[in-house]
Amino acid sequence: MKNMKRSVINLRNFFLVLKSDVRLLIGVSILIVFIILGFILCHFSPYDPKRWGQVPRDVPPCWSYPLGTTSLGQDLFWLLTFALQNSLVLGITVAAVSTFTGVTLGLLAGYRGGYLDEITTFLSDVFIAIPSFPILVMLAALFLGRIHILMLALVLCLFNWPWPAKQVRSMMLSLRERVFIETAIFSGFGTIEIIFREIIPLISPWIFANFINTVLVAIGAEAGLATIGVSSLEEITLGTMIFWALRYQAMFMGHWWWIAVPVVTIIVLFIALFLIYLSISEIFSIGGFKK
Amino acid sequence: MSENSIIEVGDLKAYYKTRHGDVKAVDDIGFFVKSNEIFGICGESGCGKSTLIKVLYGLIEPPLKVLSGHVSIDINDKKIFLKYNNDVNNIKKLWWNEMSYIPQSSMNLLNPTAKIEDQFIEILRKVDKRTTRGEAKKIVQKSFDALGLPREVLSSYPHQLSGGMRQRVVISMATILNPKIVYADEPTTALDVVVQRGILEMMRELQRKSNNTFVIVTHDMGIQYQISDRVMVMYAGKICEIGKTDKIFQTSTHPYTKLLIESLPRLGDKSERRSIKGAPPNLLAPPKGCRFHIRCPYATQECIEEEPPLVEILHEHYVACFHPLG
Amino acid sequence: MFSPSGVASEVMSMNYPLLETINLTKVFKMGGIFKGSSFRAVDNVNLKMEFNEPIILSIVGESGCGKTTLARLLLNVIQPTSGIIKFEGKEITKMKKKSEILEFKRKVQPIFQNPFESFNPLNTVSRYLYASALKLQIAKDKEEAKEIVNEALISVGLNPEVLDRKPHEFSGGELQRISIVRALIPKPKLLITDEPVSMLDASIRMSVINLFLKLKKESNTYFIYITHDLATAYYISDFVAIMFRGSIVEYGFAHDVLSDPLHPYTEMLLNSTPDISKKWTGRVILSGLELKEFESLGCKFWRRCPYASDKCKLTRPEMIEPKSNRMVACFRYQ
Amino acid sequence: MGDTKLWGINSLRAFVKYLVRRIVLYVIALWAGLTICFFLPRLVPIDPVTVILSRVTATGAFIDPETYANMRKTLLYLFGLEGSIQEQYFNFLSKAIVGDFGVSITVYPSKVNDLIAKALPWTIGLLATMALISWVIGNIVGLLAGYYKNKIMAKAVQIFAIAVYPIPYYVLAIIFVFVFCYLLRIFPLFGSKGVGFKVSFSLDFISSVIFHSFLPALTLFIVNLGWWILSMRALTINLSEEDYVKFAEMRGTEKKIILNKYIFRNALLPQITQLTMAISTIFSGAVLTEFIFSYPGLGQLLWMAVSSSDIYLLMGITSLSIISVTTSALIVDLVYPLLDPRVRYEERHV
Repeated sequence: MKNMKRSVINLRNFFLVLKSDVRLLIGVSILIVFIILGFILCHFSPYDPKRWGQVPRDVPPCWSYPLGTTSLGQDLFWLLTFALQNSLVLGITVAAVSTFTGVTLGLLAGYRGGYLDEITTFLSDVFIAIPSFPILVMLAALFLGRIHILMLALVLCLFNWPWPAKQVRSMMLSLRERVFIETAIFSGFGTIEIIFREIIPLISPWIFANFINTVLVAIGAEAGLATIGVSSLEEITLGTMIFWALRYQAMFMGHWWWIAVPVVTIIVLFIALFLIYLSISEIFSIGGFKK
Repeated sequence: MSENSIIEVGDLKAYYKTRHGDVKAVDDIGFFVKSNEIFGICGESGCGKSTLIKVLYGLIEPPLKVLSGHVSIDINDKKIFLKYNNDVNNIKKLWWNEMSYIPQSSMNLLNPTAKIEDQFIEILRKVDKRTTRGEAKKIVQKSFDALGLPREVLSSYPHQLSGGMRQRVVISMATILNPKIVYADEPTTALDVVVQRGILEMMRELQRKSNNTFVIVTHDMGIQYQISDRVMVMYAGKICEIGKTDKIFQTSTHPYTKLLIESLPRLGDKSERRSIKGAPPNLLAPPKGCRFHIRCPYATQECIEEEPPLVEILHEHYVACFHPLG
Repeated sequence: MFSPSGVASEVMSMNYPLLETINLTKVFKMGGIFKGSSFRAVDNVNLKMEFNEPIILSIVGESGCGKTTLARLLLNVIQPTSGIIKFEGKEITKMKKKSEILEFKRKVQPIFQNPFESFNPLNTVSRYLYASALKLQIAKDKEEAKEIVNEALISVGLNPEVLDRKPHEFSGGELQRISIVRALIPKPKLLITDEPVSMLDASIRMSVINLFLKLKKESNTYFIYITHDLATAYYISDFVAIMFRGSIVEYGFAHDVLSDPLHPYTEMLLNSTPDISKKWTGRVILSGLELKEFESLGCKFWRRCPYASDKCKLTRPEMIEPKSNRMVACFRYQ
Repeated sequence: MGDTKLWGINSLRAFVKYLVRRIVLYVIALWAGLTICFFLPRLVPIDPVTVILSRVTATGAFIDPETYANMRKTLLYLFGLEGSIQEQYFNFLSKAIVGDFGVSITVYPSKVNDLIAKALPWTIGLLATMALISWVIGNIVGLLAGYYKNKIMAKAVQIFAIAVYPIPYYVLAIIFVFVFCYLLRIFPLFGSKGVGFKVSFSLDFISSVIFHSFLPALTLFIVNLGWWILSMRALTINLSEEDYVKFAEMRGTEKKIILNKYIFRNALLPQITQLTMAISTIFSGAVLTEFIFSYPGLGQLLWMAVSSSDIYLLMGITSLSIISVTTSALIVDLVYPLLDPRVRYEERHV
């Protein structure tokens, strides 16, 4: 009861919750900074960050190049804004598509039952049991580091829908048995109205938390692939920034800033996302979390 | 106060500190419990009865706060006098050896991953660390036999037991060390009627055998009628009436008690029963004067302005009312 | 009480009982790791409510006797494993047309045990009250709905201001009254109430019970009152059915059953009720074998029955009528 | 007690059903994984036979057409590319089950199994030890941090766990390389064995292995630790609110006993389930960590396969990963019911 009272997401409540939870406040602020960097500031880039030799090589952080430059003559600051944009777009796309698919399937399976339920449950169990990473590596490797980023997103979606499907299904099953659903039925509401107005609002905090977690997982997976050189290396992402830095031995040539920029960004971004995830889960007392 | 009292409470004030202010759950009350009796505390939800025995047992956790009060507990002719603000931790020394607590029956009071016998052994070792498994088992078996519980329960895990059996196990846990005082907070709520009767009878038998004191809190007037020797009726954080059970149910003198008992339907009697009009007050801001005056048909100006004190109107019959009913 | 559709159906269904169940059975399968085991929550239940004058039928039983499952079956929110439920002569599980389902919801309404669980905590109660007026086509437009809702609120002593509140802003008693108001808006023929007062305080319990009696008299509403409390059942009901482990073991006029029980289980229940008019005498035998009672071949009560014979262990007793208007499932009366 | 057995049989039957369902799931997941493994490379237009033959002709040696055709035939056989796609598929499956993944392209004609067999002990040694150690320590620390959640130390632990857990393995690995190998120069950067060491049971060898695998182990340990602390802490906090813990506290039970018998024991089972779910993540994390530290395990091998497009090696490693992850998850799931009294003991209801 007490928890359910609080599980209304609307703007006013959101700000109230934001004020009351320091972790959420920190997480959201960091995320907003990154979103500004990646989606607004990048449009002000004086040069195409993909092109080499636009700026002097190997300059450590200074006034004119706040984050330094690479051995290829790229400005790390502007490079980072583009990397953030691509990584966030990838993460958000994967999270949106797989959360949407998973939630829809879970709702249908939980409400309708029958064969649809059996199939969804079984498929999601199978997909959860198959380790995704080796398959991702193999697929990406076959494309010799030129896999299209959309293709990568698609495959990541394939491995990220089962979890929300499974969870939403079981939440649906227990909510369906709740007495207030019967009140709604006998007040004359139809199935669609009941799902959208009675059930989804109650599971929306979970959906949101899962969305945030999937953003984290997707960005992390791409960066992992990039680290061993099998992502789409021509695109600028946080992962490919690490790859090129490693490839050009940035660390051992003393160009520590080149590797530090993407590494620190990934850490801060992930901690921010995780803080949001954790505090939402705790505020709405959603048990258990996963990597 | 009475000569053979085992618990004497005075000036007890226990509030819940909340964002909206203090919930005055127990507000300046005093009473005594005699040794060798079943003392019932009843009242509607939110009248402070559960808070009261939590405080008596020393379970005081935020937001609950005891503002004032003292209790003296008379165990084996040793008087222990405690002031709540300072000596709460001294109460804890009495836990389970001298006084125990039976919480509201729930399917979940026993450790799911330990056998029942191990949970008993743990309690017995609390008193004497050197108790061997064999000795402990013998003691528990003896007490199970006396209570008529099957011995095979001991080698079971809680999930193998029915709800009623679990609560019986809990009660035997609370009495295995032979404490002088046993508190019970709604010990049979959520159990079936037949099981409820069995458990209540088991508690009464235990009390009669060992001559200790049971303090039983329950909202169910029927249960109080069946098993308590004396009853205390509470309303909105205050005591209305204390007296012998039969007396209270036959000729209650406080209007609240009277109206409450009159409202209860009885088997074999179809005459009209009426609820007391209105609802219990909000304990964040209880009314001045008698807390029942808003719902009381006999209220006068005096009741609105002044708080009636708890007085002994007959031998061992206490009432807090300016206009006690004959 | 003037509703054209109500009159029409009344005329049409005079030959039928209002509500009838025939061999109604519901089997639940256990989930989790114990997938595969199952138990009969409702076992071969036959009930009949005649369409003469309004009555209150109490279904009395302990927790786990299947009374809530029975209520949910009668409300058509879960499907029976086998058996038939007829409301006004129509099988409710076979209703497919939207108009039929709508008609059913207008005539049969539920009231649940815990008012705080009866409403979605995120929404104001007005959502359900207005919907009951508009979606069930009682009111033509919002204006009329508002009128109906306000009127209904006032009739149970509530201020229409409460409409904008959310469930947690009410006390239990108030919210239960809201849930009764909601059920009354379509002016139903039959109210199925599942332990409607067990969560309420003793001092206000009777106001709800008396409201039911008033509705029965003034609005010709039939009631199924499901409870574990024999005293309120005695007070309110015309007929009583005693339910034990999924089956009905005794049925008859409330006064007859509760003052002169035939079935040993009814007797035991009566003796165990903490009634304030009579002190307990003797002792009860407790078994710990409750769950196994669902699986008995013979009478489900034989393990605890003082009169049990070998026959009881092996054969399930049928409902018989040893006296007029009395039904009991026990071999002692054959 | 004639029919108490009824429940026993019922729950036993249910338990068998659970086992069957779990094993069927295992077989299907395995099959699906291997099938993906088989078909993915065939969707990409790279012909391994041509790659090898072109490598041979590139050396300038003259090969007469007949030899060339023979070589081609042999290679087709070795790579399992003979016959129709169905034949190839069944051939692949039947070989994969016994652990035969064909021949490597890069280090032709080494068998993929041999390469994997050399790398695997390193990975398993590192991964299994670290997964277990961090699980044990994380559970203990998490338990204490959860039970004494208001103490300063507990809060510090919580902040540490929150900060560490979301960091990907490879990122932490990079940081460690930077700090220990570049800044402090304490640890070597390449390989687990010093150059010239041969596998033996000498003290030198063992100390060298420990020395070289210290950083990868530390990486795995720390990231996993964060995760186990967080989930154990959350579990502990939830369990502390359980009625049976509250009831034990009301009895004046010693804290030590409450922590051990009431909370830890009951938290262990869900933590074991968590372990099943984490195996896959830990595995991929370990592979990436090995790659960063040039540790001679599967990670290194995988990188070799990736950088030289050695499809067969890649397929071998992927298949093996799928087999080992699904199998270890299966084992944990099968052991789990044996640890839970609610499953181990039949329903009795007395």
